[in-house]
Amino acid sequence: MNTYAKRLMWPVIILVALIVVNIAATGIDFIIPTVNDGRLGGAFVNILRRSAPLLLIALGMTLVIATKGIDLSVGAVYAIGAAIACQMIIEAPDQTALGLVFGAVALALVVTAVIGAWNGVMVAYFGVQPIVATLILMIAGRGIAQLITGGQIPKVQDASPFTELGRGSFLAVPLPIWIAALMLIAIALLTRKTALGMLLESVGGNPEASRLAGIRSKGITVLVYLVCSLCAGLAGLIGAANLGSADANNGGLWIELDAILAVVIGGTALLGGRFFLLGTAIGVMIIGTLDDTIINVGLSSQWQFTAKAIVVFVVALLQSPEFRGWILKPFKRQPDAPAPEPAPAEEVLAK
Amino acid sequence: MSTHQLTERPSRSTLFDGLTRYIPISATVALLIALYLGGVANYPNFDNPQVVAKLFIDNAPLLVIAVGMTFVILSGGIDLSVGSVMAFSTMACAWLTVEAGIAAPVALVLVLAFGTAWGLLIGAVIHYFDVQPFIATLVGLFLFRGLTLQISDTDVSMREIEFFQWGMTHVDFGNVRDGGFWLPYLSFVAFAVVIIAFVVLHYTRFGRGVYAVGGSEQSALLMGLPVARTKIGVYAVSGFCAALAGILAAFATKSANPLANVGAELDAIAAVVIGGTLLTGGAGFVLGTVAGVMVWGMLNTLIAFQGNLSSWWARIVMGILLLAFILLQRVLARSGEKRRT
Amino acid sequence: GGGDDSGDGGSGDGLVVGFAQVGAESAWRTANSESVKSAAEADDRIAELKFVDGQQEQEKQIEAIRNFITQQVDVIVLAPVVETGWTDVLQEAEDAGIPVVLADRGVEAADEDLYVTRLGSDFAEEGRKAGAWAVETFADDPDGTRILELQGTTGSAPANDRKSGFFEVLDAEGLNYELVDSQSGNFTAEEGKAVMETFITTHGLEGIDLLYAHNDEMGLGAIQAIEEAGFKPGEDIQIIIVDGSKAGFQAGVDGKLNYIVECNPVFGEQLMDVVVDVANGESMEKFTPVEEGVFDSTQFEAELPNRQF
Amino acid sequence: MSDDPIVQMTGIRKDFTGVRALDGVDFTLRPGEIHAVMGENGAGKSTLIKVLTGVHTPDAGEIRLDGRPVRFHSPGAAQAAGISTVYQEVNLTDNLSVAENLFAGREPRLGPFINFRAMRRKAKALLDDIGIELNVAAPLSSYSIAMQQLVAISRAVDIEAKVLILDEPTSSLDRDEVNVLLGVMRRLAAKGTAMVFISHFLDQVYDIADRMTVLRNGQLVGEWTTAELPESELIGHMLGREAATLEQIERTAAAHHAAEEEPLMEVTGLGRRGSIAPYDLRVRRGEVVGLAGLLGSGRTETVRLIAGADRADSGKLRFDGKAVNGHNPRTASARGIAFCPENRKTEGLVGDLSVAENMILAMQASRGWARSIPVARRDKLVAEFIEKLDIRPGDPDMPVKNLSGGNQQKVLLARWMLIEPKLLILDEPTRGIDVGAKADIQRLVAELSSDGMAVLFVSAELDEVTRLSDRIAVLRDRELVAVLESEADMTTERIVDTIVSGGREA
Ligand SMILES: Nc1ncnc2c1ncn2[C@@H]1O[C@H](COP(=O)(O)OP(=O)(O)OP(=O)(O)O)[C@@H](O)[C@H]1O
Ligand SMILES: Nc1ncnc2c1ncn2[C@@H]1O[C@H](COP(=O)(O)OP(=O)(O)OP(=O)(O)O)[C@@H](O)[C@H]1O
Ligand SMILES: [Mg+2]
Ligand SMILES: [Mg+2]
Repeated sequence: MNTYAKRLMWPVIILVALIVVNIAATGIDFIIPTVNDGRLGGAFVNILRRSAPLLLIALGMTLVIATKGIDLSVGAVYAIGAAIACQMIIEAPDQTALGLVFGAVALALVVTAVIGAWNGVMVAYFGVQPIVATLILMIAGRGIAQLITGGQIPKVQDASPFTELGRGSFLAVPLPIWIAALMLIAIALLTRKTALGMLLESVGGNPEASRLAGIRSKGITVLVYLVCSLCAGLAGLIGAANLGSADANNGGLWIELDAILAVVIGGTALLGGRFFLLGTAIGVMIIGTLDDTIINVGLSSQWQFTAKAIVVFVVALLQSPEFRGWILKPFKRQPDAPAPEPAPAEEVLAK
Repeated sequence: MSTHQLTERPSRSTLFDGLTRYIPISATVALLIALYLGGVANYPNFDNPQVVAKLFIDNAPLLVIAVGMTFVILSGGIDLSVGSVMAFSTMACAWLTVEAGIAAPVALVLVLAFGTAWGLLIGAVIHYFDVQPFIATLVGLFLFRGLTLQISDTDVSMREIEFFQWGMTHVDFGNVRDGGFWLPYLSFVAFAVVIIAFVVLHYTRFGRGVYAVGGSEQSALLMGLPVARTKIGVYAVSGFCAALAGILAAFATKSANPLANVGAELDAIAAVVIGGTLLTGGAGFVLGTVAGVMVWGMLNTLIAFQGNLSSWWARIVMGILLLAFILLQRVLARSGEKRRT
Repeated sequence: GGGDDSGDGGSGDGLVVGFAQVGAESAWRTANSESVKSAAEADDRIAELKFVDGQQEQEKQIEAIRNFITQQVDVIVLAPVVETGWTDVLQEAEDAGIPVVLADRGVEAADEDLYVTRLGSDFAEEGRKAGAWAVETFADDPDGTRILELQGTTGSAPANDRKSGFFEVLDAEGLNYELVDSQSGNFTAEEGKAVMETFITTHGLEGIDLLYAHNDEMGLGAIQAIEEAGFKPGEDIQIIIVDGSKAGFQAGVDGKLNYIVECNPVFGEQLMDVVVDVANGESMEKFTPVEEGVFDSTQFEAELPNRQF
Repeated sequence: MSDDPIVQMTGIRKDFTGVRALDGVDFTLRPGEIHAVMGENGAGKSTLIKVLTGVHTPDAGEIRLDGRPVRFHSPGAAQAAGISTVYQEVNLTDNLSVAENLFAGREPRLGPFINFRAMRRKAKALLDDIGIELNVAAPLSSYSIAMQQLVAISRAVDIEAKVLILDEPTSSLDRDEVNVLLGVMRRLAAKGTAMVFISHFLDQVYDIADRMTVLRNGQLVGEWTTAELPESELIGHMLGREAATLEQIERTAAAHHAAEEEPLMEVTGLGRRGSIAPYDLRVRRGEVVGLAGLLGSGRTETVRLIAGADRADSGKLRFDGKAVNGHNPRTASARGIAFCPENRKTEGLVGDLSVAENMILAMQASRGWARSIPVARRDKLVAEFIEKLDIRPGDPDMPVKNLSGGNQQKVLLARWMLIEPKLLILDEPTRGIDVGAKADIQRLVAELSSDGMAVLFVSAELDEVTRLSDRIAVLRDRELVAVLESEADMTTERIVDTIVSGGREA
């Protein structure tokens, strides 16, 4: 547990720092939720709500990365999920029918799960490198989404219960936050209360040893890609419901990069093995808060990328024990022997 | 007692032992030829040699960044910053020559030096601070897109700078109208990069070190190889290649666009991997990358010749072609592996 | 298809036209592609339209044009993603004897000789139209006009021009205004909504007079954000959008926005006429404007049924 | 040997998170001597070497080379200063060819370019010299660990350094190869090279070493010349207890399984093209069957087919009275076949996972992911096996990659003992294990088999095979040539004769 807390420490510090910057720029209101129409609002709650799709995707991505894989297709799957649901709803005569909405959501989830299973099969059974296997759907997936919508942006009536998925609230907390939090808990329970998490880490850490230990590594691989895709589909539904429309071309564009970024900021290594769901959640919040910070401190749009780069760089460096050792060296008492320059040897072996 | 031979390792099957590593690339080349013949059979004018030449005109910058990416991937890393560094380099060329009025050759040297220096820096961060390459270079992706936009948020023309005419100067091979083709100088720059990269990777200590580090970084270290130099070196190579690709792009269009090359890193990675290089490092060839870039370009050409695909069908067809290609490649590679044992 | 006779340059059953489109980045763009394709389909004078989607990349468009040249099409239509950098490839087309028509956006003035004509909209003009309405509406606002702006994709031509045209007029007319905040919403509803939410939490909506959104989708996203924050778009804050899709007009009819500057994507038929004229070697003006209007709240209702996208 | 020391380490201390691996260790190496570093698994031998060669930075202490204080920042620097090392885990890059591994970093060149032709020629000559014949252009991965170990040794020897360090170089070699290696070492010693030799084979150490340094729990016990330290005393120093406790394992006569009893496992014509010729083999309950043969004779391949690790392309396997088809590691373990592979690093352990997780991996896999082993039960089992196998440090939450080699091997053993298999396949289970632990493991095998478990046992040490086995299958040239059954046949000489004669009755 101790190492776990240590891993989380730096991302948490960055997150807090960002929040403090925002408070300094816009006042304490930033963090304090407001209530209107019986729904929590306010800057920070909005950030959480908007981060929900990214969190969902990043959670799935965490599992995939734990198996030494990567899923580039999540952005496209996001678009597909959104497109299926919206198109199905707008084609129906009565968009407010609850059954229709459930049907549309179910169909979208089933299709995205199938897509995920397909990715998993490519990786596990055909032996295609994950980045290539999912690149195929990254390219084709948006095409499929556009095909579904005919290149249009289907707009669901505001009266349709579908939009509740993005705009509604339960016990004053916006539904997207509920969904993402429940998914976080569900995945955490699924991986940590069963042996799935350990088996995942084992498959990611050493696939051959896992096979010889009798683990169904192929089945597990398919499962994680399926879950990841399902999460992406769900994220797409929330995004679409929030807007009441599905933009096949731009929905979830480049979200895969943000998701991977969140996972890594959260302490999970891309080399597979150990994974940290809570770390991922914090990574997502950092990314979400960052976008707002740029506006709040009054930087122009041109700064969006630069600021993100700087924050990511700082997080990455702070997480590196070697960097901390190097930067703190002048402040430490010198050891008896002349200290070496940043000794590379040990770092490499420590991996 | 020990008159018998020490070990019983059979020295048979030596032929295939050395050749197995060529299976993925052979599969790629074979499929590339099949794609080309398919195009010739189906579309008029596809047999025009310019179709092939064109792969090296429009894809020259991609080829150059893919070569740099090959170094990085072979060493077991990844470089996501190439697209942005490339766009930044083009923009920097424009700014230095048009705004700052610096002589173009000087500007080019500055840009190349900057790209290399960036590679060195990020390589050092990756090596000494043990930051994951994906993240360290993702910083580059964001940073240079941001800096590019801060230099200019509109496209900038360099047409007034005489020097930039050089890149697109044609070299004709036969008359284009009856079966000849042409290539611009910048294609030859790309070819030169490929040849140099090939020689460096296969015939120098640095190159073999890249394979060794990719195979196992820890082993390479314990074998006494200069791991730090190698790891930092590959990012420097990639940074240099990205800057050079940016310059080639400047030659190709004589303009700089702040939103150019978004996602180019993925194209480059795809080309490298299609060319048979393993993302886990240690296995692959720079010539495979050339084949990978050609496949990428060929797929786009096929779609353009088909010409009646909507935006979405074009994407779907691209995905299907890529899928078919990768599965065939796997099948060929697997049957090749089987034959060995 | 007419591929077989494509070398004959205009004789035979009709023209082979290559169309290098920007991409499919917005509903406006897909409507534009659709319009061009269906117009070509319906037109007897056109044998085949070769359509290539450039995915918002100049290199892809250049590649497409080179492919058209190899295929020896009769006319090339280019919707350039950026203004500069076309000289070489347009020169190659000219050398191959293939005329080029620009659709939608333009190229830099120095390349004027390399294309026959441009059919399209003027983004700066759209910005100016929006600016003119703002000046007119807020001319006698005593405490100065406080404006929020939702820009398009940072660095893209429509974003740059719609911004500059707008403020050009405001400055020229001496309107007393303050630009409270201006951020990119990337032309998407998703980001438009997100940015607007942050605007609201950061600046509040009281005292804000005007929202200027560079396209429909961002505007519609922002309208949702405003509604969800408990305000009335169109009343608590005046809203201008550019484009004018069906959904945009619908919002206008519902009273949620105040002014629409049209940017018309449906110029396929007009384009086909131009293409045929060009193929026949007729001389033409360098710029053929697409018919575009402006609409205020009194006109939304009447215009809605005419909307094609 | 009376010259000044070439390497002198004084007061070396090295801490890892939670472990003090070295605590004030002194070590002196003189030119031309062969110096053995002795100690149990985890005593700190490898760490001492790694501190010397710049892999680890010491937390305290001084290192002098030729009298001058030095501090290497990387193994490369140590190599450049004349210290050539073969580390414990074979450390070569197996994606490169044999020749490239031999000459990596010091390739013969023409101008700036590598001269591959010269490199291959030199590689061939070098390996010929040691007496192994490999295709030097083939990737190293196509050869077994033993062969890779020989390549690593050849590389280190060829560097012609002042100091040559060999950390358990003989762990996977058979006796002839060991003899060759010892010969090479003597030759080098005569030329004045100083050598550090680490091995758990006491006979080899007594055969070659001039002097010994003994470590225990990271501390220096003392330094002796070989002559003044008899074996029993050495063991006493290493273990810190009386050597008498290390009694030899005596097989209780194999009589307890009647001949008519149906065999637990029966293999007929099982084979795989290009890897092992079809063979027949039967194992009864409670029986230990040893597999003997030279390096590369196909022992590993033989047991991998039975374990389902590789797919057989001919033959039948009957297990526990039922015909087996659709064999893979998972179904094998469900049937009660456990397989401890020989390469623990690549095929055995998951380095990032903890000791506990590695131990319960097979058990968990057989239960499926949904039924996780309750924490209490898990902790109890893990503690029990840590105790039983004396795994040190006994922290179940430590990443297994931080354990010393011998302790890693024990973790792997524990993994399979946990599922209580009917047939336990051990491929080189005692490789790299100290005398005490080796005796423990041998005793364990004997115990398990008298409890009725069948054991298939592969070992390069013929003594060990003869001591433990009820029957011995002898392999040569990837073919099972004979099965020795009678008590009289269970001798090392008999096995060697069988290998030489290829199974034909002499
Ligand atoms: N990188 C590391 N991190 C943490 N602990 C380590 C590390 N390397 C070694 N240790 C610990 O240091 C101690 C000494 O290990 P070392 O490898 O030197 O033993 P050894 O004497 O070589 O044993 P063996 O005979 O099993 O090889 C062990 O307790 C081991 O667990
Ligand atoms: N055609 C071949 N040429 C050379 N090597 C081969 C060939 N086929 C297999 N090998 C390698 O030879 C080795 C076979 O030896 P194996 O491991 O079975 O021997 P062993 O008797 O178990 O000896 P040890 O385990 O002590 O090395 C395998 O590692 C395999 O990869
Ligand atoms: Mg050791
Ligand atoms: Mg073996």
